[in-house]
Amino acid sequence: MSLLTAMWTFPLAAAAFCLAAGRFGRSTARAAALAVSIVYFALSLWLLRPFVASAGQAVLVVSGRPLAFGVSYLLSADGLSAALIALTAFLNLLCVLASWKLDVSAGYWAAFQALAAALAGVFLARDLFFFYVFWEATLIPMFFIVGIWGSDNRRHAAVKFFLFTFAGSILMLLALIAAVVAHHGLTGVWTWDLKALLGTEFGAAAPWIFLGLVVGFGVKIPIVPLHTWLPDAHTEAPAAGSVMLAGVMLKMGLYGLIRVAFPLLPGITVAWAPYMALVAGVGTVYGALCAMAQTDLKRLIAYSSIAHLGFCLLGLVSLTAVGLAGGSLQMINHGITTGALFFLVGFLYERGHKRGLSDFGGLVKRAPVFSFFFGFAVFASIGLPGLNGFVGEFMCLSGIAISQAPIYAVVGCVGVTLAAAYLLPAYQSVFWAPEGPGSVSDHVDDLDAREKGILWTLCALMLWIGLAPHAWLQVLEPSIRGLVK
Amino acid sequence: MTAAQIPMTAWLLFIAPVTAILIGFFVLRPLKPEWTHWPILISCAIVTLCAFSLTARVYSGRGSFDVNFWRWAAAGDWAIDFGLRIDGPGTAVLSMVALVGSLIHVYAAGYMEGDPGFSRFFLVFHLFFLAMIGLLTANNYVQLYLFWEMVGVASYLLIGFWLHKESARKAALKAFLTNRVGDFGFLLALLLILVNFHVAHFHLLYVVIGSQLAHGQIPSSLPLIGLLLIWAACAKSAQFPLYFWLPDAMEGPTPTSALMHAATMVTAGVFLLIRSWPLIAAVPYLPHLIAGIGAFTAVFAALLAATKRDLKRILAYSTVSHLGLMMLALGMGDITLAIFHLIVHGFFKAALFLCAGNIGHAVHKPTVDVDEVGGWAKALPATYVVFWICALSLAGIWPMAGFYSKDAIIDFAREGGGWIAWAAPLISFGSAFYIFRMLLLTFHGDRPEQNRLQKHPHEAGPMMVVPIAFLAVGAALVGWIAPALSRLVATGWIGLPVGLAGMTGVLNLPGNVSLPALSVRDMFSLGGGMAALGAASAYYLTMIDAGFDWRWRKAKPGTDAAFDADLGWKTLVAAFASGVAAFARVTGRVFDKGVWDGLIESGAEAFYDVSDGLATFAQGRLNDALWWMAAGALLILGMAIR
Amino acid sequence: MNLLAPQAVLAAGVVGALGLGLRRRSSGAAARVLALAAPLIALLALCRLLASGSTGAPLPPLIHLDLKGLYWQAAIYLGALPLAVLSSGDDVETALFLGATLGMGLLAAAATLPMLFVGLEFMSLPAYLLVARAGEGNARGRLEAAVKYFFAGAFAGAMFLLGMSLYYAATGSLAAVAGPIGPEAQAGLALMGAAALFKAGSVPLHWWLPDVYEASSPEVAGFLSTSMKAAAVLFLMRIVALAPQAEFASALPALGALTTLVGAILALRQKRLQRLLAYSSLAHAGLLILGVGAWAALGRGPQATLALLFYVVAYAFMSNGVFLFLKASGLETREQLRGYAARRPWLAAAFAVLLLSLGGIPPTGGFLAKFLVLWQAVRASLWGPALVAALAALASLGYYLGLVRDAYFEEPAGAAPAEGCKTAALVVGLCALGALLLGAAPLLMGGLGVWR
Amino acid sequence: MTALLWTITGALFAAGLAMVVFRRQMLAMLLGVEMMLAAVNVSLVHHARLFGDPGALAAVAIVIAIAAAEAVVGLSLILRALRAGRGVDADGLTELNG
Repeated sequence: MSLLTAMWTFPLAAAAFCLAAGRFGRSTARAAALAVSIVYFALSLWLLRPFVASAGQAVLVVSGRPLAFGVSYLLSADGLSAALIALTAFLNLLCVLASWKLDVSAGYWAAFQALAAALAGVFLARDLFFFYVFWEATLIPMFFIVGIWGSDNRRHAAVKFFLFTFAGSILMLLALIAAVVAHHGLTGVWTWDLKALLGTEFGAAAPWIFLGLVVGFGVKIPIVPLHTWLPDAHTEAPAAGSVMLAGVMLKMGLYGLIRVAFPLLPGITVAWAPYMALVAGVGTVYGALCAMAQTDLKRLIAYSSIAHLGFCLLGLVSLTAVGLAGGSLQMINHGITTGALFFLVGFLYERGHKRGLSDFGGLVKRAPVFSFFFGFAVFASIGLPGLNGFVGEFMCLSGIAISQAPIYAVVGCVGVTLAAAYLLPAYQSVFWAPEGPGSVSDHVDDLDAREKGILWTLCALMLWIGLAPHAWLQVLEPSIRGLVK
Repeated sequence: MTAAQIPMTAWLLFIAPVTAILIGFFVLRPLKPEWTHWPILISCAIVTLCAFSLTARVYSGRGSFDVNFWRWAAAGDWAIDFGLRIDGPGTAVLSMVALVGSLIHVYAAGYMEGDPGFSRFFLVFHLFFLAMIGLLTANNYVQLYLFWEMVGVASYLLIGFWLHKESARKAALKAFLTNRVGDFGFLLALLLILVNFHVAHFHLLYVVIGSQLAHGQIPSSLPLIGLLLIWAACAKSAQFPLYFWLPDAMEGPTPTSALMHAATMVTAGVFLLIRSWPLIAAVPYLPHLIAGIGAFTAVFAALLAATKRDLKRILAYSTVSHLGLMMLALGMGDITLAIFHLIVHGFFKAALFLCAGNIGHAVHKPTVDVDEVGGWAKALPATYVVFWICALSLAGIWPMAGFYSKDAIIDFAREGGGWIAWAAPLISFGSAFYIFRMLLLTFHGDRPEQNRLQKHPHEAGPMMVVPIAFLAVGAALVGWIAPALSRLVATGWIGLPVGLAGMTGVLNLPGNVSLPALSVRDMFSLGGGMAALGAASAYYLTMIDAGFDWRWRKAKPGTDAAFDADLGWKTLVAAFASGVAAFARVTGRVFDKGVWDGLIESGAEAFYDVSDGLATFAQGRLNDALWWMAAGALLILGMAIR
Repeated sequence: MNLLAPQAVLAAGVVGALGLGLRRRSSGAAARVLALAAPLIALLALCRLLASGSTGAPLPPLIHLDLKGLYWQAAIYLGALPLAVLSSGDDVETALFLGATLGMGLLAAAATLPMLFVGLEFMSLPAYLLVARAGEGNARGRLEAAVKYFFAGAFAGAMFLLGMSLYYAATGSLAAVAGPIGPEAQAGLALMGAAALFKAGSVPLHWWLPDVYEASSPEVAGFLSTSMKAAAVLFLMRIVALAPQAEFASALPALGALTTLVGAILALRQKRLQRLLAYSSLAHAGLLILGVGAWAALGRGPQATLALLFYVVAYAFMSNGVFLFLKASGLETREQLRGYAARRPWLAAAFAVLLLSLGGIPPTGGFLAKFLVLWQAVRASLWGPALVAALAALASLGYYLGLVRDAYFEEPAGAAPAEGCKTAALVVGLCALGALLLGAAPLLMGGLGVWR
Repeated sequence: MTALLWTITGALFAAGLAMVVFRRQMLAMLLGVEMMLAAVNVSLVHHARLFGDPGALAAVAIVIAIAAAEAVVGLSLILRALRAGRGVDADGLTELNG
């Protein structure tokens, strides 16, 4: 079995393994989950290795067996795929560590492994049928993660999340089918192979296909106004669930744009890029404004994701090398930064069982280390130069500034300015301000060694990417080179 | 010139602080927090020595360079390299920052002793120091922006250092957000520069723009870039209309106010404009705009400083005013003069702040009102003397350093003509007035209206006296470096060895930038006269008509309130901020949650309503079912034989 | 082997079961064996036939077995197996069950209209009685359902006959014709099509369906919703295929889309599980009808046929599985389902898999089925119906996920329900496994050779 | 002739249909069903003669047989309903709805 196949079959088997281990008790399942996620992370690094070594030039392909219906089992990895899988495996490992003290059944651990499997599949599949299958399959574990292990309003949030994203992806499916049918109409060949479909002249159907794809991917990103599932799902999911959701699953939408929508319909992409830039620009400001109005810490971070993903999209739709590379890097960055923030809010919730801004206060005294890490992540999220967030945002803005629609760079800059206006007051109110009435700060102890370890790794990455992004860009940049207009 | 040829002293500027911070954070903070300052003080010493060594090399004409050594990010044909630029303006300011900064570090070790946040203070303080060094040695806009933001964060953390105080938290937020608004301009300018010129390096930009100017064209984007950079500088250097964060920033510990919000950080805006001078000078009227902003701010802030009572607040407005003077000098095209005043101001203002710190320390309060003190000359003799020297320097009285820098600006402005010529003497008069008012109210006399603190003030220990004594010496004497400074600044700009992408060799700055030599000035001038007049007025209103300050406040509460609100500007800004917040609330809660999400959720609900509606058709009656079947069959029949 | 061997086996089974009734005392074991053995042997025989690849007309002109007929029989017998396994042992019920299955087999093999009618009635008449008889409890409801079913079915039969006579009068043929046909014949086709649509459960001919599926015992409901539906779809295809251009077929996509939407929406508010599943079955019927419409529009090509075949096969697993879950768990209302996952995790997991499959979520057979049908619809440029079907799929997820949510996310409320049938639980598990494997099987099997 | 017979067929079928749809007495409804089936035979027989097609006559026979079987099944169900105390009124059977 090739490495690429192993990238998605291994975690799937790992999920079964965790379930089986669950028969010997909850802690056995937990240990099993840790073991397999470590192995998986190692595997993902092994996958990433050639891309780092050759500065992203290498492409690993499993030239697949043709199956029925024009579908073939076709996997391929380039720098972007490998990096996103590494991010998945990395956050997966941290999620297991972060959930260490939860008293949960084996299903919890299995769900995370299954999620990793589906995500890896999405990032590897080069056959649109398999792409869609993996795409949808990610919903199932996340549905259970939110619905079973989430907080009070989890049931509603889980169903809403599933239905909302399904609504988008079924349109995407119809668009994919339309593309395949159109290709068949021209060539008489049924194929779902993305590479074979590239360059097809879709004619009058092209805008519709593109619209379907953009809506499907856009719900996932999410673009404003298709975003309203996100605050609910992120808020109600357990900490680790929010991390995977924000850290990796949102990236699927952007990845889909880069991998499928843009290459498939280059003409429409160019024609529509300014409108997508408008949507992205609005998203950065709108997400920030909404975040400013929140009183729930987790919800606030959820809205901040909308704003940040707006930057990514701005970069991508600029269709410039710097914008695309920056957008790709920002995908990784957002996974790390928002991952850290969600972990921290999760730790806070674990201790105080509350998430409101006014439920805490004065934590800097009670939990200085906690406060340090939170501040670090907040500044990374704000886009402080020297940390990772700035690199991505700056490159995205540079990209859009030299694109057809430079005006949205101004909008993006407004978004950058607003970022501080929602995160810092929240940070101050939780960590600096004295405790108010009904505060649960008394229950908040400082981070223990395990939690510190999780955050040290994340913060070290933030700093690393912030100061030396070039190495990372070298891995990512060849993947997007073909999209540059 | 290549990266390998960069002298060790330049590297040490970074290595020393980074090492000190790492040791402090990872080793001392957990184990021995009260020792955190030791590695940091050592680092200060190293940095100061290196800074002076570099300055000497640049002065000698051999040491300036501009070299890239680190590819930060690149994609396609877009690339940003980081490097070091050691040149005249940079090293001139750097030496001052290093020296004044180090002295304040020493002072802080005394001032902050026993504070529970001692270790945190020093780490952030030194982080700021590092950022400032980076800012002054950056060779391109992106790098400058990086350190520019870093000083902003350090400033945020230090203004809010006493977290338990609501005013401190608010001030920190205000400072950061205001600077963020300024950074909006910086970021946009940066993007515009990259879009239009494809480089962010100062020197390459100078060359590109210079060659375009040589052909008689002004790049069309240049005015906008210049405006945005000025906007950014207005936020960082606290110029109207974005000055209002600086007085509030005095909520931080006094060493912070001295180092960051008086001597160094706030001058970053001026420094940015110095770095951008070849861009700005190329556009007609932009220098005039800068001069206008500077002159207006200087007069405006001097007026406000005269009405404030909190010691640190008076000094803060004075800082705003003096930054306005630097802008004025710059706007008139004299870079050297701007740098000269920047340096002089760094000395006397840092010393004045630390004096205010000593006064507060004497009564264990972070800030003190002029209401609460009076006649303390005897209790705090050292502070008193230092204050006198620095006050004279600030007021621009011969032979203090302030005389040379400030008077030169005033005279220069007089020569320029226009309304600025009329504003200049006012500044002189105003600054002498407020500083002597402060001096006299604090150290002299005994006024019945004063709400004197019932404590016995005492002089601080040597850690807090020696540094200010050094600073006072500087405030008195640095005026005489003027000729040397002229040469230093000019040396660094012309004949610069560069090692940049696509360009190596020795370069001269393109023309159009005048670097007039500073001359030793006469002791009698209009500025000096006005300053003497201001000091005399202050003497009259505080010593002879002793209760004046209290009387007019009581008599005209409306005017007092207007001054308190900075003549309405603060009210306007607050209204803007709350407007944005209200808009956000409407967007986030009413629209997003209520209207839009509500609409979507009710879309889902609609399915359930339709479900109920359809269910009413299914009553379970057999005849109905058969009727529907007959109708359905007919329908299908109808479709088939259209 | 004779092409009619499966039908012969079933016929023998019917006779045997009736013979068992002649005995004084019956333990039920023999009937059980018969009920299981007959469909199983029929299926095995069919497999051999399929393997040999032979087609033809063993009894011309009445009977003709093409590949479609053979494969459809496989789907039909497969759908009947769960009921065969869970047979009550009553000899009359066994005879009725085998008789209905035989009727479907005959329907699949019929080459002329009278033969089709025979098959139709042969499967329907026992089914009415089966609904009324089989199962425990709620005899009143079953009787009511049977009466409704009967009248509606008889009505449909009459429509078929009227259509047949019209068609015959216009064309002079009781079988398929090659040339173009006039409006009278089109009207006849439309009426026969209406009868088939009734069997399949198309809106607005569907009123019997929820009542019947709700009141019958779960295993019978499963049988009706799978085998009977497969037979009805084939029936509809046969009628469309009578003429080169059947006008009424152009109405099928719209009707199918409407059906799937109505079914999905009506299921949303149901509190009783079996009625909910009945409406869900309606929603799936709609997709099948849409598929037949696409099949007709695409000139009845093999790829569209494959899509429909795969759908009915996958649905045989899914629908039988969920109905039998009710038998296995003894649950009746959604209220009782709350927190069920904690009580019987494995059964609940199987149920969840089946629900996700019904909802069309990859990687399940249900997804592949919906995907193939939608694909054909898009291929036939049926964009409106395809979009409506997508909307209906979304609505239907509302209750499929709602059921998963009830079972997994809610706290158990009230006393534990009575222990259900163990055999049924096993069958549910097998169905779930089947639904899961079918997600990949057609791909791995090269599209059954039809569509590489 | 064809038109006349179609009229008879149509009238009979329509009458049966009306009985099935509008009568609530289940026996009457059953009668209606049988009438519909019988009506079709009229047309079938006529056309079988017209085309000289014995196959159609066989079909008629089949229809008659099946109509009889249907009557048996229907009657037995109605009888059961009667015996179960649910009367012969179709409107009594509305337990299943919604």
